[in-house]
Amino acid sequence: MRSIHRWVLLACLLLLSSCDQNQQVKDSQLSLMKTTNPSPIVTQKNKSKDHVKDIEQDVSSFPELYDVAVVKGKKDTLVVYKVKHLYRFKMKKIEKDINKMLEQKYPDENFTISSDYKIFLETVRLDEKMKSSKYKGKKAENRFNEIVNMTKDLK
Amino acid sequence: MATSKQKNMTPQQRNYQQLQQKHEIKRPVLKNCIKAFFVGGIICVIGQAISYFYIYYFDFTEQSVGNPTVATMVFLSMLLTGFGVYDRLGQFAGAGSAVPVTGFGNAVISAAIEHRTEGFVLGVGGNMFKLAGSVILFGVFSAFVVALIKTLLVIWGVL
Amino acid sequence: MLAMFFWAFVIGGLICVIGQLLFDVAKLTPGHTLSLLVVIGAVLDGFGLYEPLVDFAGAGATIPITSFGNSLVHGAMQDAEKHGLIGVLTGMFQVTSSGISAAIIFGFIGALIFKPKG
Amino acid sequence: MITSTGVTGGPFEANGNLAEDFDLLYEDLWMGKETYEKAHRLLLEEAIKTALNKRNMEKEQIQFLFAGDLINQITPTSFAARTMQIPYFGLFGACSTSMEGLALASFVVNYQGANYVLTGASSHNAAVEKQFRYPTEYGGQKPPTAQWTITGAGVALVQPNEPGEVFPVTTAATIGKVIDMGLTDPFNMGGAMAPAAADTIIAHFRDLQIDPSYYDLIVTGDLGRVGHDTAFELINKSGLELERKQFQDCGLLMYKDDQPVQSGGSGAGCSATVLYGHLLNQLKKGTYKRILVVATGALLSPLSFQQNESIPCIAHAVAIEMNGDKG
Repeated sequence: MRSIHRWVLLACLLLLSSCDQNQQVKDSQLSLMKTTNPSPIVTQKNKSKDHVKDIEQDVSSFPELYDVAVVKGKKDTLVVYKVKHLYRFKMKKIEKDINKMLEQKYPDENFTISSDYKIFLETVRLDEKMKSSKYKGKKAENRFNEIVNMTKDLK
Repeated sequence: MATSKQKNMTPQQRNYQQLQQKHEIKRPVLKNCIKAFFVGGIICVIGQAISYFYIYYFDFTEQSVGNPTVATMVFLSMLLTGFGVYDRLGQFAGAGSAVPVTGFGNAVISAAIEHRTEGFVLGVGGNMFKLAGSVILFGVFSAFVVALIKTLLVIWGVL
Repeated sequence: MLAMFFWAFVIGGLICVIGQLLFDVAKLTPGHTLSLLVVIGAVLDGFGLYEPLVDFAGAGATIPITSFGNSLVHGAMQDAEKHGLIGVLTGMFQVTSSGISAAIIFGFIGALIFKPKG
Repeated sequence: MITSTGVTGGPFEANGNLAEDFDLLYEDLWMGKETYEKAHRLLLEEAIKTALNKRNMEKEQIQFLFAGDLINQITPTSFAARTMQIPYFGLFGACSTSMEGLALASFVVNYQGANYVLTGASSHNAAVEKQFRYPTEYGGQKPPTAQWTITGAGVALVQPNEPGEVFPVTTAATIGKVIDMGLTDPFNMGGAMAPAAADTIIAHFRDLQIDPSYYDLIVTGDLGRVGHDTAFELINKSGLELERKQFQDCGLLMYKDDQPVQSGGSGAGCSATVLYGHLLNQLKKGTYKRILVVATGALLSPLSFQQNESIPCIAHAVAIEMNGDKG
């Protein structure tokens, strides 16, 4: 029996260690582990941040969520959140509620909502890249649109 | 099915079966269930780890990460089957190793490895889905029936 | 995220316990049990009950064979919305082609490389 | 009179209880061949050669060969007979082929039909599992009532009885009827075969008008733990007094307890290897004077199981005594 444990362990270690790029432990690394609560991000330099802040406030008011990120692009806004585990059964319902609430409060804007870990991870990476000034205006917008498309293709 | 057989059995057969029932070693159901629970759980945790691995390093979203995870699990089950470990794991865990997709992979791969001696076309080709074929057949047919009913309900506006 | 590992362990384990009960109590052969589980997966998805389970348990619901039935129904429904009834046929393997293709490819590679050990 | 025997076995039998009673043991199931069926054939060929070498006889001197195994159309045995070039009777009695062969061989020799007759049976775990149950690498869980097919071949050379020679002699044989008690679980062969064994044993004692105490040992072929107890109860219920220690099973003798064989060994080779190896050695050593060997076979096929047929079974009994003490 013991030999099976060794085999199974070996297989996963082999798998997980085989692709360990030399990233230093960045925020994105742990973003799935802990609540990072990134500050609101705006891809356009001149847009005001406060507008995005109160969107984030409204969304965080939902008790079921514990980590919210809002990214405002040129045309639309991406709202990404993580759901507390026990509420994950009702993720579809939560998504509808947030959508309804945002449509009422900010009728003019069009929102993309997602509870996906991957989208959240990409948002945090985008945030880091913008801070470290690698991404500016045009590239940030492209990356933002890429992320938004990612949410579309999986529905 | 069993009851219909019970009826046309001679009394001699029936009382023999009662006698035989007494001596039959009962399957350790509880022990098997606990083992199945643990091994099944561990395999799903490994699957979860692989899913997160794909989410981190490849652009799969949480919904679409299922496909690469399943492919990797089948690859793992090929390794375990090829090295002759999976049949011992199966004897220990029972459904714990058969229900996850590694069990499905093991069914296909063990049949393929087994019938290689009969040649690739007739042996491997002919026998590969000897065990797993029924899973695909009933999966597809039941999905067809379910989807058909749902679509009809949607068309008739019920749903 | 760590809660996901725990719930994947619990839900995955429970589905395997159901399989084990079908093995031992109902005395079904592995073939019957797996086929029954796939049908259950498809029917559950028909009622929309399997999707929350996947959200909740993550790999705990996608790794067991029931997710095969579930994703078949998903594929069929996706195409059914676009093309109506015929979509049920065309969309079947849209979502879950990887399970079967991986099994076939690795099965053949296994046959090439390995010999049964008995 | 059984003058010489050849017994070959595989890796699992090498670390079983009776390893030293085997003439030849292989360390892996492939035995250097490229298919399990070829390995299965090699087992029987080697057993026949060993039996002949022990009496340094040539295969041309042998009049008949009675043998069989479990594989489709008994091809391993027929192919072994092809290499041996001995006039060949192919037998199929599932796991009772060994005693069926011994009974027929003794019958032919006893009535001067032939002087030298070889009889044997063989089975190969992987080849049998592949055909009857699941592929060898498949992770199917075997219930505790399942049995482990033995990899081995047992062959005996039977000659007419000569006074003054001290050899085990077959004195009587009872051919069994096909008994079907409606059991359908292929993983519980023992339970299905027990009534056939009991029926043949009771018939044996009724025909010869003797009681069980006549024999030092009554050994069944491969009933395993489940079938063995059931058969014991059936025989006692029928009025014959049989002590527990006098009633054994080849499948249980073969393997140690720690080997994962669920409820004991089985297969056509089981009764053959245990009888022609271990038991005959015990007879020569004198631990037993008179033994009754009852090989039991389940006559199902993978097809009959899938067509919801129940499992018919058969058992043949052969009495063997040391002819030294006849006087």
